[in-house]
Amino acid sequence: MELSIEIFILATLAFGLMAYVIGRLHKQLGSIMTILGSLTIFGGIAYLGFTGGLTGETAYLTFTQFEISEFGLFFAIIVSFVFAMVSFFNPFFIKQYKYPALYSMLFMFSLAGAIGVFFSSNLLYLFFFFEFVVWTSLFLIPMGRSKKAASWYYGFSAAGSFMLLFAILMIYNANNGSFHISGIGSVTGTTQIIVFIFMSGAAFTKLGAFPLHIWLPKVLTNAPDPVSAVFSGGLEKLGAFVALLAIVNMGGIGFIIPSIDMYFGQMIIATLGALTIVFGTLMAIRQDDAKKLLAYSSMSNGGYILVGFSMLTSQGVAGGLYHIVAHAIASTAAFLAIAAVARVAGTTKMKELGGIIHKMPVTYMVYLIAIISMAGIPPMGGFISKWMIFQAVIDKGMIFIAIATVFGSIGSFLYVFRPLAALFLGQELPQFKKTVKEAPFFMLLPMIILSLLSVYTGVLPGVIIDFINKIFVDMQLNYNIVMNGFAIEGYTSGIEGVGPSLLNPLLIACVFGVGVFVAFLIFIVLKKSKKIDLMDTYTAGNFVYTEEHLHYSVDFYAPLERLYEKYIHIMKNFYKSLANKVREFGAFMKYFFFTNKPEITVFWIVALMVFLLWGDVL
Amino acid sequence: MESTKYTQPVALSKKQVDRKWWEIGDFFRRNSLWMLMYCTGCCAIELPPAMTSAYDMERLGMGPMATPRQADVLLVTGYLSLKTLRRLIYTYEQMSEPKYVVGFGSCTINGGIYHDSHAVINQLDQYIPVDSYVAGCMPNTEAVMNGFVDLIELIKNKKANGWKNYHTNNAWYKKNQIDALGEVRIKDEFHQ
Amino acid sequence: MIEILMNIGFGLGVATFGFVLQTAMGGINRKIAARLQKRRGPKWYQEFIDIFKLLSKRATSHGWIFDFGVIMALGGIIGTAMFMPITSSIVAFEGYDNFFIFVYLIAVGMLGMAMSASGSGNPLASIGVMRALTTMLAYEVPFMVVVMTIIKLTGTSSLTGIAVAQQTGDFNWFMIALPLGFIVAVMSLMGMLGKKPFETYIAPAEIASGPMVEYGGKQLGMLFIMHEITIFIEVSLFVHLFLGGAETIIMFLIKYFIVYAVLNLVSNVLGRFKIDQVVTFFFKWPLFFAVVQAMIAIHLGWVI
Amino acid sequence: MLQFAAIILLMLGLYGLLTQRNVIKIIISLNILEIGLNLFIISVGYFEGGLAPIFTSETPANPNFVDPLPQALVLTAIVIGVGTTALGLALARKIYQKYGTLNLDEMGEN
Amino acid sequence: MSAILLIAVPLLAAFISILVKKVSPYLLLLVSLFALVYPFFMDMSDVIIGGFDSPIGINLVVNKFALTSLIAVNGLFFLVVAVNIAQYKKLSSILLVALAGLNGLLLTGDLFNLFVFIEISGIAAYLITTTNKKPLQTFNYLVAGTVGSSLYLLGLIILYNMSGTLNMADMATFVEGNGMYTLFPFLLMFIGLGVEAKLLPFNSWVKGILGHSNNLSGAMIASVYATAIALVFGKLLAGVFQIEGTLALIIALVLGITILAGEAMAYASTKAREILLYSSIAQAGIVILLFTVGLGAWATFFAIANGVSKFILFGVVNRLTEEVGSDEMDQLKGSFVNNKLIGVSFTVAALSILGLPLFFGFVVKMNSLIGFFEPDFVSNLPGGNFIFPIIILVASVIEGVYFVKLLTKLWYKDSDVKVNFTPLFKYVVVVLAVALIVFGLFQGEVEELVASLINPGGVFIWN
Repeated sequence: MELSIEIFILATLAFGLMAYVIGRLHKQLGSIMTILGSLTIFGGIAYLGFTGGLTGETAYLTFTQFEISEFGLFFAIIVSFVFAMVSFFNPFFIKQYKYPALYSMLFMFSLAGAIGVFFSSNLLYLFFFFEFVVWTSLFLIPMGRSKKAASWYYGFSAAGSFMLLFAILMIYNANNGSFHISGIGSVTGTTQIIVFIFMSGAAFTKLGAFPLHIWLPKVLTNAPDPVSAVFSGGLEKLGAFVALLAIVNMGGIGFIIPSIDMYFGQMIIATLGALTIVFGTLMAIRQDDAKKLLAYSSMSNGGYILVGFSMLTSQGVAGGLYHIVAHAIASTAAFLAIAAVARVAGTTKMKELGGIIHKMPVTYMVYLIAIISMAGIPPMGGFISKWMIFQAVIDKGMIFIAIATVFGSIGSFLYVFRPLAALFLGQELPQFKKTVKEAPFFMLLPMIILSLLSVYTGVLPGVIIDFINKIFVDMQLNYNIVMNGFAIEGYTSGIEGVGPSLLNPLLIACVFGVGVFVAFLIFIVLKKSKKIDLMDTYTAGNFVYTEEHLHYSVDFYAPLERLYEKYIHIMKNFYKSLANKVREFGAFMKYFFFTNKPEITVFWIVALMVFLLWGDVL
Repeated sequence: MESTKYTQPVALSKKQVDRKWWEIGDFFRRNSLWMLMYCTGCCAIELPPAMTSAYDMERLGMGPMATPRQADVLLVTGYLSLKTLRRLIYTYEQMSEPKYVVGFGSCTINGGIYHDSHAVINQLDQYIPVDSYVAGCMPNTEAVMNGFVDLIELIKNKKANGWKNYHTNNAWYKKNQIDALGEVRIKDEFHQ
Repeated sequence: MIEILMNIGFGLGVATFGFVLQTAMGGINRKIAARLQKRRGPKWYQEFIDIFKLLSKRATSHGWIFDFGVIMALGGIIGTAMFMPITSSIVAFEGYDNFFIFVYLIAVGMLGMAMSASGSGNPLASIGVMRALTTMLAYEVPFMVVVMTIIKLTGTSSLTGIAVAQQTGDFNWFMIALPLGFIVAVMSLMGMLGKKPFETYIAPAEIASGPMVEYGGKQLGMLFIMHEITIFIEVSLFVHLFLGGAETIIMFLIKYFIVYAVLNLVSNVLGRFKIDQVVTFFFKWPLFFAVVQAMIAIHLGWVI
Repeated sequence: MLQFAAIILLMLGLYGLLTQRNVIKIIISLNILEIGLNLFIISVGYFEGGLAPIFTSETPANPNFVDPLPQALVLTAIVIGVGTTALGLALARKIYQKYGTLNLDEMGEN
Repeated sequence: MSAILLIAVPLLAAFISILVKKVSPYLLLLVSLFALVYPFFMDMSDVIIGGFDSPIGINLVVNKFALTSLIAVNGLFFLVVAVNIAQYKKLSSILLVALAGLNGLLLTGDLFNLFVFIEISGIAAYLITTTNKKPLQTFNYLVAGTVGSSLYLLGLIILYNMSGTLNMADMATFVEGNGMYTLFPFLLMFIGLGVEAKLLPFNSWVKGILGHSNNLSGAMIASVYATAIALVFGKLLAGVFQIEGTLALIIALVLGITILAGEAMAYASTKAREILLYSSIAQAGIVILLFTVGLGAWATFFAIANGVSKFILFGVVNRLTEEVGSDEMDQLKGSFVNNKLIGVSFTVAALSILGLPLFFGFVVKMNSLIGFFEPDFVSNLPGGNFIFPIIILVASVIEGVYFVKLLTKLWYKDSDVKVNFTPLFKYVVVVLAVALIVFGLFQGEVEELVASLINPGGVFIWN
């Protein structure tokens, strides 16, 4: 059956308004509306998307045109899925907010905006929805811990979206007055370079990549828990979408560097992406707050996506797209797990938490599967995307980018393990023995679904690879990922007689399963071991009775943190000093022009007259 | 001379099968005795010569291990003050079964030269089961190696079951420990 | 379907072969080290005895995560070993022995051990795990750069492919072809195996054997098995990458023994680094040489 | 000649506004400015030997009148000048009531 | 039914209201309502005054542009008056004079007549600001205003001396030819009007007036007067002025600095009213920029949208300051918690000024920016086509940051202060907020409205 995408956008807005109205009467019902809304939207888009039932014609929103493109559908499904999964958490967190009804409404509005961005073919109205997402999500942030985060967020997103607007207007000027999305490809010469710079600037801000990343940790830490999950899983993908348009759709920018046959523009993006990975990893390793750590991890994964896209080879771009899927699922699951812990334990600071696993085992398993995927370890999705990005980087022979990606993937293992060890494992602190209990079923449901999906994307990549191939065809890129049987054909070198390197995730999972089964057999056959309490540990003969003394969670990676302790505030201070410069300029102008003496105005009038006459008469 | 004719093996009972496994286990346990590096007194100085090239404890399969969980044999080398005894009992209970204890020097046998001191316990055997002793006040290295070989022999003949005794007559051991120390797991030792 | 089962059976055979080979090698090398110190040293099969003794002992467990971690660790490593090609012809899964699988599946083993060590509730174990991960971060980066050069040169990332490339004369052994890379790889291998200079994470003196603090009988035994198979994977990985793999098993065994013995001898003579030194050591000279080697090999094309 | 006088008066008024600190003096210099301006407006329409633009019995056939329009404009300009001066003086009284002084520097708050 | 009634009736009412004090507020309400409704059905012909045809006599130009600006200004005037009449009964005669002045401004086609109406509305403005009880600031405003209008007169007379005509259309044709000579008089006229239009070097009076504004003077100066002056100044800039050479450089500098400095000053201030006044300086700079560059049609609607938003913002902030006593942001925090309706409309107005989607501000800002990027667009200001959009975008980023800071302070902090708004004010503000949203949504209709202001060649019809 046929349905226009415009119906979905209007439906989301309608759900938002309904959620507001019902929310005013009864908080919980309002947030349940968000669940229903986002589920129906996700279901509709996914079902119609796959059966080709989505159409683009507009009956009500006549000022814009929509176009169902494969990559738009790809992003829309992911983002609406993330929204749907996170909305399950709304009813449990709604009590903490100052304006619960407004929260539910804005939650749905930002989903509507995101869908609008992905499908609109008119660039100006792509910007319309882009800005709409910015201000609707803006008012969600202050409902969390701090209010300052909102102004940081708006400062950077406004800078990003206005860069995008400037690029769009440059395209409008170059294509003499057409806003169509295909106009991006047909821009040439210096305007192409300007458009490329400004669009990737917008992508960098939205993704939270290196030079413009300051807002990401501030916002994701201080926003309410479900909102930070939505931000890192869903709204960051807007940045990836713009990055896809800017880096891949516009093709190579600038001259080609012969030794690594890459375009100069793409080379810069790749280096900045690599810097994002390294900076994100280094900062994440030393964080004590679990949410801030996950914020930096989504920043570093954004760097992976950028590196993947800027390779401009089938492996690289497919790796980037696959990483978007894997990262969206994994980081949403991780954020939701931390949210479940924060709801019960009250804080996400690792210093104050410990041994949550004994009371929340399912949340632990969800978090474990999420970090396996984030660290890029085989049975999960993250491994396949990182494998593809590695293949692409090696194929291009870019050494420093390879160093950064390797450092990033091993580093991600380090920092994702830190909450696992400090927050979940270790001694069970007494104050949490009574208060902490397993999350209710409706919170576990989305988390379990996300984990199963993470495993599914890791073991059977077939569906997503076909979708990516369809995207390549739809964007007229001559890339293709070959799948023979269950294996992905990786990097095919020019040397004859050497077959492509194969990766069969299903086989890896089976072999991993067989290995675990053998180990389990060894474990079962031998004598059953005696269960003893956690406190009964080897303490070199000393008698220790307080759990805090036996729980190692403060300054987890002390030797690493000591290395770069002095340099962590460079970027933040840079932006703070920028803001202060603007304030000083304002204060100076105020002091200079706005004294209460009438002669200031007269003085300036005389000065301007003299200035004009200087050339001609005097 | 039994007949060498092939006879149908009789089905062994569950207990016998376990016995068989335990014997095989004994073979491994006696050939790889890991000692806990826990030097309480002056006899510990005898251990390095036992490890180095002259006597080489390693050829018996013995090597130092860091924690009680991993170790099999606890070498009590020298006198035992009350404070050390508490640590010793706490560590002994943390070791994984089957575990063995070797008492070094006369101090563990009858208190040695400190037999009349108030701070030292005289007979180690009353507090934790000891499997083999090595006599001498600072026993010679041959004596130490001999002690180890005796322990291996004991395991071979299934006599080294001190750890079983600890379980069976635990009450007796506990009573002795309480008499000597007041209580083993003290709460706040340093601020008494 | 049967063919897959056959392969898996073959893989298990490879894994056990690896375990047996490495345990024997371990025993022999302990004997060589002892002989160097003019003492008789343990029986060559001492490692087997140690492991089986541990498996026969009655252990203590700190909860389900403590056991599940050990099982996952051993399972992950057995899974990795099943992919390992012994010689360029004897390999369980034809064509699927991709280099990245080994690097990342070892990470699964590391994760399993780390999880159960942290789950044991002992702070020494957590510190040990932290040190293990930071050391891994350190030695992995230069090694990957060198391997990247190899993959870029040979054009394939499958181990048998690289071995065949060295055997059939396209390149001579990368040990010779990429001298700097070889030195860096040796250093990284010592880090991987946890040999003496980089043994900070299982330092018996400082942190009471690090992650293995709380492990008793069968858990410790299983971890020892895992440790042996990990060494087998890493050394045979090194052999395939740098020493041109092997046509016959005997060649493989000889090369394997030489590499492991040399490493053992080197490590017996060295003291132990402090953790700060380990973290920064690999980012100084090894990374510099690895990058220089990569530049020379890829961009300038000078391969001996 | 008249135009130069007007411009000098204008400059004088501007100078007064720039330098004076006393409210009344500012109002006076404002007036000087306006007078200068009005004179300038008049001088625009004047030329040597021009007749006053009034039709009387003995005005010649095609009389070269002085341009009447600026003179009309000046009327309104003067009236407006008066209006603003009146308001300025009323404010000056209010300022004196509030601050007790007419000197801008002594009034303190900016 | 000619347009002259729009000036005559308020003046008449002003004199009557002086005679009969009691009835003056109701008279004021009646006349301002008349002024709002009348333009809808007055005939569209130009009005000749005093029988002399256009080049000689004074005429009132009535076209689409004049009509839109009249409706907008009178509408805002009526709202301001309706909301504040109860509090400021005794000012009704002055307000009537102001109304007459403003209508005269928008209608007149003669330059000297424009000077007269500037002075009339100016004096009315000085009198309105006396309600702030700050005589020194009003005095500054008076001095600046008078100097400005005298310079405007000086420039006008020099032009008259050259061209011989005072009529705008006639002047425009004269100036076409010899633009080189008219630089100095145009500068003088630019300065004259610049003082009123709050451009940077000349607006030192704004801080005193709007900084201590009350309900009436804040709304009146910031929204009604600002819109009227912007539209008139725009009409002159678009039609009469010929901008090139050093004059173009000066105007470019003045406008650029006004926009950026306005936003920076707003970012640097902590008082709510100060933020809004500096933001309105920046907005005025943008409107004048759009007029000078020739995008007159969208500039008109930009001014109107800004006027409406400023009405809401200043109205709400002044009411809060009146209740709380000081307009420091920290004192005002959390004041929307217990009056949500006012809060929502304040937020809508603020977001509309920022140019965020769904609001009228977005439609206006986007189309003005698009104007800059039209393929055949040539900007007569130095610095090429793209320097000014960049300035506008950078300015709106800074603007966004301080508005968000203000909004989060007002919404998300909890405070005990209980402020109650009069139901009429609440009703007016909500209606305006809804208008902003409605105009924002129905872009099609807005585009038709704008199309009526442009002749087929795309040139803005100003007379």
